[in-house]
Amino acid sequence: MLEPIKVSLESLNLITLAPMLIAIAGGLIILCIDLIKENLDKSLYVMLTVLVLFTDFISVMGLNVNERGFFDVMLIDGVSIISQLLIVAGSMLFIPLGLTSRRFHEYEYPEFFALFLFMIAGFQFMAASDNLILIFVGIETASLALYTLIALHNRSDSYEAAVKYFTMGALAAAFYAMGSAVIYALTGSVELYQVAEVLSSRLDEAGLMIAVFGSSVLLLSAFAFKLSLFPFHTWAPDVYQGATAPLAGYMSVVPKIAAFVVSIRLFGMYIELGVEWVRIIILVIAVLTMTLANIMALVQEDVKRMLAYSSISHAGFVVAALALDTTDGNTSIFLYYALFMFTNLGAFAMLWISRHKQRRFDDRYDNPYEKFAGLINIMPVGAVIMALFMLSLAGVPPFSVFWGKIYVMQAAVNAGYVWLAIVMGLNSAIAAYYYLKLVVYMFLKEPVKSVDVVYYNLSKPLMAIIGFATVATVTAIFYVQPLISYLYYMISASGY
Amino acid sequence: MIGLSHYLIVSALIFSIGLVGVLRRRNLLMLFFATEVMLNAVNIAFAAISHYYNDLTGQMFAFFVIAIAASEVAVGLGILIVLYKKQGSLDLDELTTMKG
Amino acid sequence: MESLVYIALFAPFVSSLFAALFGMSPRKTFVGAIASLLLFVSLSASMMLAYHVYQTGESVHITMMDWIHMGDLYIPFGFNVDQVSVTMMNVVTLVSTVVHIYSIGYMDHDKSFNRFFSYLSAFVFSMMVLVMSDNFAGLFIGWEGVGVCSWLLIGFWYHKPDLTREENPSISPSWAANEAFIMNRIADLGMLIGLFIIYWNVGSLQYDAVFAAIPHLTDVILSTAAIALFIGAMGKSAQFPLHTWLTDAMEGPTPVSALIHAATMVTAGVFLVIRVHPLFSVTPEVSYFIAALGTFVAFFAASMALVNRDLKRIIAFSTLSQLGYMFAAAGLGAYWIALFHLAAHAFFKALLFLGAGNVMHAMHDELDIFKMGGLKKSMKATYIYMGLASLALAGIPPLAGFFSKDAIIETAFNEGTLILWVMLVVTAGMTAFYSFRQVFLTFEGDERYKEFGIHPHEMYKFVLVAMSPLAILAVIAGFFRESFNAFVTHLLPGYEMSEHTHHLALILGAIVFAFAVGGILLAYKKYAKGLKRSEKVENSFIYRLLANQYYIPNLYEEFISKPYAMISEMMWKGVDLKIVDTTVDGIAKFLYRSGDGTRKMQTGNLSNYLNWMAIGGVLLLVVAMISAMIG
Amino acid sequence: MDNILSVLVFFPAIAGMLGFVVNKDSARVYGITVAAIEFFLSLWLWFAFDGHNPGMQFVEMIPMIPDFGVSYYLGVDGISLFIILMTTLMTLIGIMSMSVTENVKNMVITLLFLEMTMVGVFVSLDAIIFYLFWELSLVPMLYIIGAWGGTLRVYAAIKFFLYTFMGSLIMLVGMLFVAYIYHDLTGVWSFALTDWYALVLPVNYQLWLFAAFFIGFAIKVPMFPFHTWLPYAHGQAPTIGSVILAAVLLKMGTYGFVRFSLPMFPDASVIAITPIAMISIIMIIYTAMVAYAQKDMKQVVAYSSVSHMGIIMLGIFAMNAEGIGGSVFQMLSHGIVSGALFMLVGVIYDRRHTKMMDEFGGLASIMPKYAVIFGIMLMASVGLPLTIGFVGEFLVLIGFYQVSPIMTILAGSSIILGAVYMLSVYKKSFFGPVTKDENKTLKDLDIKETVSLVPLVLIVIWLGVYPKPILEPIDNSVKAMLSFMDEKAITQEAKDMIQVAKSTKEMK
Amino acid sequence: MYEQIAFYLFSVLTVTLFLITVMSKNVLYAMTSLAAGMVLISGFFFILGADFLGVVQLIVYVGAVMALYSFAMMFFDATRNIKEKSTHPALVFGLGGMSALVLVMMFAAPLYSEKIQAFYPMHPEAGNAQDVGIVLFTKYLIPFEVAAVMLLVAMIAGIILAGKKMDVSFTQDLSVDDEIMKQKDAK
Repeated sequence: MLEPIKVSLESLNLITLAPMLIAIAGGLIILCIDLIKENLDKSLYVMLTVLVLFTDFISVMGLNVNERGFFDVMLIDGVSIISQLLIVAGSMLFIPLGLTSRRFHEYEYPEFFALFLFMIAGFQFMAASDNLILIFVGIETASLALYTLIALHNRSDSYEAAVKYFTMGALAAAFYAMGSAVIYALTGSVELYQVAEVLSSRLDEAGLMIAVFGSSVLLLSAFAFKLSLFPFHTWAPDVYQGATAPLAGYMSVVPKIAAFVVSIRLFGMYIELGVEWVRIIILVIAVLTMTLANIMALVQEDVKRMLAYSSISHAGFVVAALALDTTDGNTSIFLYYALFMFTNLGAFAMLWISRHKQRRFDDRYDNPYEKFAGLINIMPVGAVIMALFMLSLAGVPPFSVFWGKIYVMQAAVNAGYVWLAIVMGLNSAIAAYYYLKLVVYMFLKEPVKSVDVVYYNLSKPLMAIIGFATVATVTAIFYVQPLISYLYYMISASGY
Repeated sequence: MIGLSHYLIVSALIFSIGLVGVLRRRNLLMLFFATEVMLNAVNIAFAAISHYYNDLTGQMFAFFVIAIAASEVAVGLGILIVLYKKQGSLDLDELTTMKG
Repeated sequence: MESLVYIALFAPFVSSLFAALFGMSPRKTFVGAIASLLLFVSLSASMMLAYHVYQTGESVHITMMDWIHMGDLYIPFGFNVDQVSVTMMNVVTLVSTVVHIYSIGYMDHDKSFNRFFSYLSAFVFSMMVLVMSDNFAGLFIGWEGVGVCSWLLIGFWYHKPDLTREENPSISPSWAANEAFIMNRIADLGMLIGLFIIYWNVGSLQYDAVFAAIPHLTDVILSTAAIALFIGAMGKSAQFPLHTWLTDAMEGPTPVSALIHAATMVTAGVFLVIRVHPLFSVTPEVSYFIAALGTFVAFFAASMALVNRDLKRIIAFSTLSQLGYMFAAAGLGAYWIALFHLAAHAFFKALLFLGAGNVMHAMHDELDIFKMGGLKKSMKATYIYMGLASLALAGIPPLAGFFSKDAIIETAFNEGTLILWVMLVVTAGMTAFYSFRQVFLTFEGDERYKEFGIHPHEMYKFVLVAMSPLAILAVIAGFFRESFNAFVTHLLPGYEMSEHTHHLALILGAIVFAFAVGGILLAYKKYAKGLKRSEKVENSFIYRLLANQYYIPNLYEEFISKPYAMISEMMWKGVDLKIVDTTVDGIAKFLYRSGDGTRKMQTGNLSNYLNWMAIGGVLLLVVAMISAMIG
Repeated sequence: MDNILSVLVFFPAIAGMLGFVVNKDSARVYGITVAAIEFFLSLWLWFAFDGHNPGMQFVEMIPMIPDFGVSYYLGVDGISLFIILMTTLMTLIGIMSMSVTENVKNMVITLLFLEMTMVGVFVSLDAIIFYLFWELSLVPMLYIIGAWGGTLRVYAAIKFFLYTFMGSLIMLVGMLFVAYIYHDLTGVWSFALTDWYALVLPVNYQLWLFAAFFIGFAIKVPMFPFHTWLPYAHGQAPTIGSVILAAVLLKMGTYGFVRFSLPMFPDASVIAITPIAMISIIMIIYTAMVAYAQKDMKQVVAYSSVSHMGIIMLGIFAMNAEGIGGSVFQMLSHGIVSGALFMLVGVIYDRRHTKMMDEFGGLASIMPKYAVIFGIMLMASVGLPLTIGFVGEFLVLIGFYQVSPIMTILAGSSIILGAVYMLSVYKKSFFGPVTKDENKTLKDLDIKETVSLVPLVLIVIWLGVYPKPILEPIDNSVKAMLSFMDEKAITQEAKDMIQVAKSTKEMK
Repeated sequence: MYEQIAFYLFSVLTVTLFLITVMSKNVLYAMTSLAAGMVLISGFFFILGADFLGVVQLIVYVGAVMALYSFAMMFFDATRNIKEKSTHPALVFGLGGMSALVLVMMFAAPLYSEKIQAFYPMHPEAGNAQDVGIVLFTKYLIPFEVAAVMLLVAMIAGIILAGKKMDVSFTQDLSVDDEIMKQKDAK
């Protein structure tokens, strides 16, 4: 019989759990409400979700930097705080997109919102731990919920998307598990701070390099899938196309932030330990990702698919910053995603309001370029706003993504990777083409069909969201400073 | 004497078998089998390492892997069911409407 | 005195603006009258200035305002009226006044009458700037200004269509105008380079500063500067090989030819050499080259004039030839003689051209002297004028040409350059021949024009009266040689013949005279009785060579214009579109195509996606293994 | 009014924003009024400008992103002042002469935004703000070319955008690298040009950075062989687009060289003299030849722009006050003259809907006023003395002569080749008999066109005769810049090459 | 010795069974061999002293998962032989072989180190179940709870995806919206 373990409640530091608990509790509350009374309107759930997330957000704000909790499983450092803030804020921005004027299948389920909240809790766990087990469970919680959310859209494309995402996710999970096993074999631990310690003492042992590299590669494969890096990106365009626009936009930002946090912890560790090889591999993948995704985006016929490739390319961009493993680099990751979030929110919201239940322009696509032809005449304000988002994505100053872009490039330059900055620059130029293509369609072409309304799905809340995204995109220059200083402070405080 | 490497190599082989399965299966149900095989392979590795290091973490990991595998099955089968209702088939070659 | 300078300078400018006001309205005679009046004002002011300079022996120098000031470069609008410039001013204003009045008659029927006066006065203004400027930049302003006016005036009848070179050797007025402008531009580049050399070695473009600095400069710099400036002069004064534009410039109205392409603008080159004499006098090689080129052009142009049938072109060739004389003199150091010949030539050549204009007017713009003949009946006054001018040109004493030209030939002898002397003498004979060939073919002999149904009539009276000052000057100008010498040698270096030459002066004069008279007699014998054409002669190689101006225009066209157009076309279609642009588009297309290629990896088939993922993972593993094994 | 520059930058933008409310029919008047106010504001700027002070004036500095060194930092000196004036003037004239009939309101709003970005580029003293306006200026131009252009408009617009965008991104990397070095040396982030000027960089760094900036600027200028976007852009753009593009947008490139490349990398600039001069000479001669081969009147003017930009480039790399000052002046002159020429081509295009020269002939007799103005602009374009075109060209050539006489002679061929293609255009379109019946009934310039063109003619002549008020401030600023470069240069060769105002005396 | 025999026996058997799972054309065979392989894997766990894990393996995998699969199989009516297009066998087996090779090489490396101290050492005297229990409910309580949430998610997902409500799709149904409009008008 082992001695019972006595643990004081204070040492558990339960507050570190508060944000996730709030999200989970919120999910449960929604389920309970559904049990009590059926057929409530989606707006109730949307607002409840927003409310829960808001509470979540506040509780994250209340966390102290650099605390560990619950037997050191929870890790609340600067990175985890800012990433949780971003995750929650992103979710808060995307979920009101459910308030469309038309009814879509998934929003009829109260479970949709519960799953959504569970998913956020999963992401938060990913971000707030350096224990590979908790990370794994967090990933899977979030992913399983996300697969379901995609499938709930209930049409053949969304099933297809869900199946593809799910299957590849399962393979990635296997890679992740195998990678963790190798790390465990190497160090006898799955907690990264211990792993780093043991690994640094073992690095000079003969014959181990293969295992060190191997573990990094297996984990990299798993996270490359999550971050949609070449050649693990193949799911992304199909899933984005199959999912609804809000979900696709959401997927392009929030899960990636969570995955980036883990990547910073994991690969940052390798690079910190002096395994330059990992850095090189990541850089190669980054360059391939941004370039190939860009080239493929050039030839797309569908805007959403184009945006999918574009967000793959953006991810490649940011992953390069990850490889730098400098404070600047890590700051730039979050800065980039924070700024990218607003623009992408806007862009996908614009696609969402123009969503019609039938495909009126193309048999395959919901948002072919032709749909937006001559939008300046049909919906001038909408066209201008969409163009702003496109320019922002292309990295035209002073819109939000530009600031992220130059910060990433500056980080690359600071770390001595000028060639990387040049590659990024050239890629941005290539990318400008496909963003411009939409602008050209909207502004310079005549409408293809005389279609009554393109903004079929518009509603006041959506207008508000788009307005918010527009303002945030355009006025980025004014809030970049506090953002940078906050992010930089948080990241340097957590030692990355 | 059976060392850690023996177990790990078995694990590696099974993992690779699972990978082959994932690669060659066109039936989604059978593809899921292959992913189960892969996860099981990892479990062997964890259990073995745990044993040799005399450390429980590996077993913990294995538990969670099992839990995850089980949840994946549930969600996966759920998706397969809606898909099957719609398509009447589980052949992934028919899932090619989105491409390019 | 300053106000006089301004009056002399700006009266033509005002005239030009005034005429321009009516540029698009129908013909208004008062425009011509006022323009002429203003020109006369300018002439009067110039004369008063000349008197002032003559009296005091001092130049009038004014700086009107700053023009360009950048870095160390400082260029003001400064004007300097000294012996040389005042001479030029008088010549220019005098001839232009006459030409203005003449034009009232000549342009009588032209709908663009007002426009013509505007251009013409603008030309005079530019010419005044050219001669009066106290710095090289100001000279260049005038230099380009006269170029533009010349372009405008040659192309005055721009509406005429392009013809082939066989139909009209100058193709069309607009073509000729462009040719003139572009050829001048080629020379202007040389001139600009000259300015640059001077500026970077002296630090200023003011004449006095430059001349003061000359002793401090090396020979190489001086020579290159002199050559560059002379290239500029070659263009404006139509020296070989930039001479073809001058004959083509005869497409312009005849008063223009008289004023610009005989009396004033074309002599700007000579003026430049005289103006910058301190530079040329210290660069003997360049000067000798100038003299040699001048002599060559004198002979070369005269040879082409021998067979030409076009009334104005003959005079143009003769202008060319006389310019050669002037350069010969200037090159040999006899600057004042060159200037003297310049002035004298201006009078009789303008007269000659205006006479030709009368003939044209009478002949309804027919210019072929083979189609004229016997005009003396209907156009007595013109005959006298042209005869006088031709005599002067031929150098028959006591007319102006004799004094000036003879002095040049004598100079050539004096300098010991016998080859030049011989050529000049022979040229003098040729000059006499072709001048009188033209006069006789036009005015004497059978009345060939009748075949073409032309009824010639004499020019308006007032026009003939207006021409009289020129005629008088053509006759008497020679007598002022010595006083002129005394006047200008305040500024220009004096040139005295050596003792030896002085002794031989009479004999030399006699030789020249003999050649001249010989020429006239030959012309009389051949043409005075009427035109006798000889197939044999006309088909001979030399005749055709001369008639086609040594095929030089054709050469230019074949070896410069056409290849240039061809290369341009090639540059555009071959290089710019095919190479440069295709490369740019090629990169874009390559990217797009590779997009089409790479999107194939996105088959839509999950199995393929899984393959990709596995390939990625396994490949990374293999790379990991290899790099771990390598170390 | 210490914040006159901010007013200048944002007035058109705010007006543009308000312009959405203005009724369609009144949009043009609104545009003209706004542009006129803006122009008078810029005149006021000139009036308040102290011509004897070579430094930056009306400086405004508000830190925007202090952690990253980005600040809203504006100022003008003699170099930028007149380019700003030209920008506002050409915008005003452009809007006045605008012949667009469709979507006038959109056009006016677009133009006002474009004006903001253009003025912004020339007043920015912070690299990032400069870059911001630089990139932003592409967007309205893209719209103008793409929406109102000819048949290939979309191709041309995208080509224009992507080409310049690509170049400027490389330039951005260069800027970031400079900022990095600055941070490395001082520990402070700053993108302020005045701070950057103080950096003394090793020569190899200078060379790389020079190359990065070069790509950005060279594409904009456009220098051979990056020029092929220009003929398309001009060929397809509506008149107003071409006017602004030629008059202002191209100047951004050359202005960039003066503002960034020279003072920041004096040694590299000196090393680059020969290659750049060679490219410039190729530009001058080659594009002059290509211009001669064109059939389309507008393409001639477009290629002639490239040729003239070659002259400007040459002057900038003369490294003496004459050359650089001449280049700055030539920027103004080219802006006004080529702008006017494009407007003139637009006049005939509006009437006949073709720009092919063989469609015309004899226009001088049908449209005499038009012919006169065209002739004056043509003469200014070929650099006739007493027109604006001469002063700049003369100064540039005289400046560069000090660097290399041979190259100057080659470059000087522009005065010949320029005359060749320009006169041939004039001859083909204006001279000769009227052959086409359609041309016989063409109307001469109407009031609108006359009112817009005559001021340009007056300026062309005024600045040709009396350029002093403009040359003086330019001269002061350029001299200050040169002496500063001289001080900063590391290598002796560079010090020798950079001539600070005492040039000619030393030669003696 | 006993351990060796067991190890090799289990190894050969699992590998063979999983090969059948992967290669068989018959779903039933594949599933049966998968179940059998999983049982044998629990054998590994027992050899390695992870008794509790072995039990869980048996219960969860062989019990729950396999039952799910068999129900699914019945639902899908997949008892007959499945025709599958084969993806380039060379590629598949090349990749499989390659990964096996690399992983084997990796695991053949001297991963084991005496120096490594167990962070959560086993206590053979107390028994595996107790050991596991203590660690699971202290250190790994949070992951455990999250796993519970995950299972909840899976459950909800399974229920709603397989539920009847999915049979009609609002996503492509225009009439749904008209109803809403009518309701609104009525109000």
